[in-house]
Amino acid sequence: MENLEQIRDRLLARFPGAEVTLINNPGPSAQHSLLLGLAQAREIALFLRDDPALRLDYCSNATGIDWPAKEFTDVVRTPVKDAAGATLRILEEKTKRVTPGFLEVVYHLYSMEKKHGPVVIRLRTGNRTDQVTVPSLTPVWRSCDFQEREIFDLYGVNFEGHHDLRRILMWDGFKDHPMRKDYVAPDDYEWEPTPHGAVLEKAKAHYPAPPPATVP
Amino acid sequence: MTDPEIASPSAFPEPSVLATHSAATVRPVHDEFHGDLLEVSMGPQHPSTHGVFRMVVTLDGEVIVKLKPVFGYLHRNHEKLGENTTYLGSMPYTDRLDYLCSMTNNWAYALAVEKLAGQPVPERAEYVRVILAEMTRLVNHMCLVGFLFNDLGTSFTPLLYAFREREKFIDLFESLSGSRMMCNFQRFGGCRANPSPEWLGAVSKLVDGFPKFLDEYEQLLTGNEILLARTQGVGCLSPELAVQAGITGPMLRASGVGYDIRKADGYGIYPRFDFRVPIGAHGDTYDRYMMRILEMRESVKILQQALRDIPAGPVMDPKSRLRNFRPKPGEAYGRIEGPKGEIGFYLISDGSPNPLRYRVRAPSFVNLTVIEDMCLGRTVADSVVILGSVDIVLGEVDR
Amino acid sequence: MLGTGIIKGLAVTAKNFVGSFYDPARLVTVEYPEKQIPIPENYRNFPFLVHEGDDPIATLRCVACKICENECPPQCIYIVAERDEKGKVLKKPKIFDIDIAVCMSCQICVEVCPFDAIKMDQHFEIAAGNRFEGLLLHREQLAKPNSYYQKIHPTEAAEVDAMLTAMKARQAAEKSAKAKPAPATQTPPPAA
Amino acid sequence: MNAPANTNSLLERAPVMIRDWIIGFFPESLRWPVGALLAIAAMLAVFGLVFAFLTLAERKLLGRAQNRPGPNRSGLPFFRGTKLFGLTQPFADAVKMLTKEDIVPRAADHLLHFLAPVLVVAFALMTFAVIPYGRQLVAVDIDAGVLYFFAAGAATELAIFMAGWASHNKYSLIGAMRALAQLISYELPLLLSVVPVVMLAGTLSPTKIVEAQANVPGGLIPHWHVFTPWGAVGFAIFMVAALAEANRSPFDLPEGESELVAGHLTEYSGFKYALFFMAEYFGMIGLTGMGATLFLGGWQAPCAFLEFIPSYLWFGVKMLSLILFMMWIRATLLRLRIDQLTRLAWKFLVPLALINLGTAAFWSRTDSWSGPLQFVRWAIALALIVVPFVVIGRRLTAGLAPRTYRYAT
Amino acid sequence: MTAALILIALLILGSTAVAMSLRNLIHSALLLVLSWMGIAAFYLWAGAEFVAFAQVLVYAGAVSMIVLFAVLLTRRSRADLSIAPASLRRAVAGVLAGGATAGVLTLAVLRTNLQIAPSAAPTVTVQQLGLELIGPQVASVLVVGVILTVALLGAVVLAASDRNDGKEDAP
Repeated sequence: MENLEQIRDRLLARFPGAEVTLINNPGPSAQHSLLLGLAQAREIALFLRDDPALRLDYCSNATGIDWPAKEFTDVVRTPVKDAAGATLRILEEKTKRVTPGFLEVVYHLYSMEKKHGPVVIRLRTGNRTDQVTVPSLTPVWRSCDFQEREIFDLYGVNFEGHHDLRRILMWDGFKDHPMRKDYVAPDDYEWEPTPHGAVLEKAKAHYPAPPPATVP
Repeated sequence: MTDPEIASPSAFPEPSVLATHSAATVRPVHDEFHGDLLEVSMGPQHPSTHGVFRMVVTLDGEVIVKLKPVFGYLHRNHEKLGENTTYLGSMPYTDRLDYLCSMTNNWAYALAVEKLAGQPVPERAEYVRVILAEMTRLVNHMCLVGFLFNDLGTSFTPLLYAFREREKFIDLFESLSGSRMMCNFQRFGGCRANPSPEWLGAVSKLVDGFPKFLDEYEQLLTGNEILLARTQGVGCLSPELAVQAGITGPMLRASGVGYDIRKADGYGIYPRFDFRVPIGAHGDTYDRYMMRILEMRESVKILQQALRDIPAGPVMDPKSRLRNFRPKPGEAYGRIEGPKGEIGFYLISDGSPNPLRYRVRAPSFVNLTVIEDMCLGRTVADSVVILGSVDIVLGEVDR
Repeated sequence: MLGTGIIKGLAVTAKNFVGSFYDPARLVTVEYPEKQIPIPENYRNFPFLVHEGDDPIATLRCVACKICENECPPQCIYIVAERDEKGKVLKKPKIFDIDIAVCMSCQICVEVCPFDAIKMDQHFEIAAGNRFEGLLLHREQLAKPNSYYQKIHPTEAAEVDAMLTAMKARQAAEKSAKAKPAPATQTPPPAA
Repeated sequence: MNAPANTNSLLERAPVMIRDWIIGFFPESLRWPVGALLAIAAMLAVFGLVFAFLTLAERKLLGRAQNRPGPNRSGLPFFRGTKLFGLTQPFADAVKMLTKEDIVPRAADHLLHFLAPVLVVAFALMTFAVIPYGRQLVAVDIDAGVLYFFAAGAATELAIFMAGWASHNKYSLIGAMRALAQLISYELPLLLSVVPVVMLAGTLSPTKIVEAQANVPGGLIPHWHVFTPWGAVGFAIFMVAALAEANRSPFDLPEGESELVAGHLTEYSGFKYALFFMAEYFGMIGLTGMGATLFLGGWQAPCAFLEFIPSYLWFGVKMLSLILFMMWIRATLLRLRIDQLTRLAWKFLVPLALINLGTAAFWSRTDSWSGPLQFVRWAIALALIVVPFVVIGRRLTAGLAPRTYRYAT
Repeated sequence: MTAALILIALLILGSTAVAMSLRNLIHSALLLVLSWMGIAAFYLWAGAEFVAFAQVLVYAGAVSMIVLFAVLLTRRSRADLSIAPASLRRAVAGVLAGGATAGVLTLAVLRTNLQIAPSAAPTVTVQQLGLELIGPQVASVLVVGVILTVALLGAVVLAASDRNDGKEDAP
């Protein structure tokens, strides 16, 4: 199979307006991935599936990832020197930089026909609050049907073009998206006086008085 | 005895234009002659759904018009747990995914972490992993075939024969790893304990006696006319739809697509063994049953070769770390050919002891996508058999 | 010809029916309370604390380092270290609770314990009357003698004892070597 | 009754002597009703016990076929430690069934819900009246006994419909409909397989049919109908149809637990459920009893010199062997789907039964052939049986055969 | 003997009367079956065993099923249950029809000379019955056979024509 750069160049040649950038994977597994712009994501996916050289006809895995907004404080130290060159004091400027958070969907594509390895494509949403729509790839690979519904259920990514987007694991009346990093678990613990700290405090807070000691 | 022209499911939906999929195959529902359709909910408390799985079935008489799978009753957010515990802490939880094949779940997770951290594995550990994986494949296929015949209406006889054999394998797992089903045996860089020669001897004796059990089992069932009638031509799945819907494992090979990750990826030391991958031609329930039987025979061959030339030596890589194991930032997707299909782990590490993202690609979850396509036009009794042949385990589907 | 498959199937059930009277392989049920299957040596159920001497609490090997409490996936171990009157931490656990309702006997605590203080038991008939206090085992119920450990896990216990005696000998040798030139310094606890 | 001489051994006449001795105490006018009551009491006692131990035999046989010992834990109430190989298991089950709460759904039709199990057991018991258990041991010797037997059998459908309808439950209605379809479609092969026997025995009375199968004094080969070509086919069809009428293994569709929970029995619990269970066993006993009478020579001994064993024991052995065969089938076979079940009846059993009429007619016409013609006669009869069996069998299982598989490259 | 006859007659008439008065269709259908059983008892009383068991087999076994299935499958929507308002014309027509049939029946009963059957009715064995049917009565048997087959074929044609509008065939 041709490596990722060649695929990216072919895609850029094929779809001039598309944004296809290569995301490097620092880990030893060296499974780099292609970030696709949302506008032509589905055409690119169809091309990847039907291209005679690639024939990526099997989407093994669709995963949702939550990248919360990160705060960086860059510290710039500028030494202030007096006339004789001795450093009087160091001036520190802390600049707070916040990278915007986003939700990401990763697809691992394989070819059953040519039996060659994973091509990883990533789709990113605008942000984590209102722009959470991503074109659904279920019309291209039907194996993403249930997995996209699970991402919608646990992450809140809205898949446009999915034929039956409902919650799949949580019950329909559930409001929140449990797999997000900023998800707060509901405080409806039964009274479980396990010795361990966290559960104990939460249970005590919930039930001030412990239940009457049960006769053993 | 089946009438080929019995209401066989209409032409397989053209996969590419999916939007019209659900409308195309459902017949006009409420026209005059049909009378009122009966909506029956099979499950989650139902004798033949394997665990808490529910199918909302709309019946016209006995024929299924619409079938919606509903699950999530066993959802305990396994992946959020994975993000809150260390890499080692998640290993015992992988036993609880597909609780019939804990060894292959452990191996898939260990493989993914080793790919993530670039951790080498000693030679003997690779052989032990292949032996345990193939033993698990035998155990799982025996369970599947037993449960399938229970759905077909035998009074537990084939199930108890299969479980009699499974017990022998489970006892070997217990004498090696300490627990029958929750083995928690693989670590990142090898196995937790070194199997003793007596243990390996017991395995080879059991494996050599296994084909005799299979022959008796096939004599009991494979030629049985009622089985042929109940399963041939029932729940057909076309190869195109199977590939399109991401079906993997024996169910895919029953439809005629010869894709086996042991051959395709060649992970571990599978390229060293010569074994064949059986393929079906019709993709119906009978083919899926025969796939499991033939795969069991192939697994016996692999086991015999692995047991013959397993080297001595350590089973744990000396540089592997149990506690505060911090792989370098990066991501990795490791997958193996589990008994039910491709089971894969997608891990993203940011250098901390807990993974940033811990994703499990469960074969039963994806294999359920086509349950409605197979059941349309069949009767209620068939839908139970088709569900049985898909071989789902709810621990893995709901995670 | 129609029916031959059914007849072959009937033959198999008949063979099993007849076989169950004379062939032990064809009658596999073990009638539990009367007859019991011998437990394999590696079998593990719930953890217990090993103590060497005769007084269980004093001679516990556990030094309350809380490594097992951190590593335990379902976090069912709860340790509070002993403090002497001045508040200095002693190397003894004042409270060592394991909630065996939560424990899934995954044996990770045994692997990560640097002092071989906690091992897996093989006693599985432990039904209790009450779901909370009944299944919360305290230090006293958990402590079992090293001889019991040698009885249930012979090979493993032998290795552990050999390793421990070797280490004690090495420590004694270092101490005696150090004792002559300079006052003995506390050798660091053996590395993990 | 052309009973040969040496049947007056004590054991043989014992039941009849006891009855006459008891009747002797009553005045003439009361003789008949007391005799009838006595017969009823005897039958209920015997078949009650046979039912109890049949349930135990079924669970033991099923267990042993599945490499497990079957029930062996129930002991006696006051002797703690005794283990009686499960012999008291049926009584333990009976007590359990009696003490279980009997739930009737509120929306159910209370009268019919109560009446259904009663009628099912009543009709099943009525069929016992005409089966000849021994030389003079038949409760009511009616001239059209066989017809009475199938009339009572056919009435059970009514009761099953009542059970399904009165439970006011979606599942039990579908289950009841399935049960009716099955019973009606299998009544025809059942009756058609009996017609040749009646035709050749020339009578509808079971006792005369058994006597038609008497063995020639000194002869070694039993003259049972099953040893004639048309008899063997008739017996096979009768047994398959009997399995379906009694809702037994390959045809236990109504209570197909893997699909519609428990069919028309869903809303029954406690003793009413036990009644349905008992009716199934009585049905099985009745059908196998009539099968033995029609085809296996009822209470006839296989050959003349074995006649010192009492006739009712022969009947018992034949009936129990057929019942054990039914249990053996239950331990092995899978369940058929509703459309395959009805197709098997209409497209396979009925045609074969009709052709069997032809063979029986041919057989009776060519009675006078002798010497080499006997072989020709047997050859033609066998051809008349095997050819349609193979042709219809092949058409029935068109396209169904074990397959061979290829391997991926 | 006459006591049994009266009892049987009461059973038959009573069950049919109650059957007509009940609102619940299923109950009345089952009571109808009871009346057929009564007729079978009458035959038994008259000594004709064969006809009695044939009656039970045919009526209680099969015809009752057809009646019950008919009751179940007819679409009993609320609309057609309301009986049209009582009008004089309908009442007169009812009385006339009732009167005519009653007249014919009483005429037939009076014209036949009823002798009380001798105590033991001649027991007709099934064999004689069979020979009678095949011998002199063979014409009537053939006619009945033809009628039955025609009815059967009609049912099949009727069922087939309903079925193939839009659906292949139900399993």
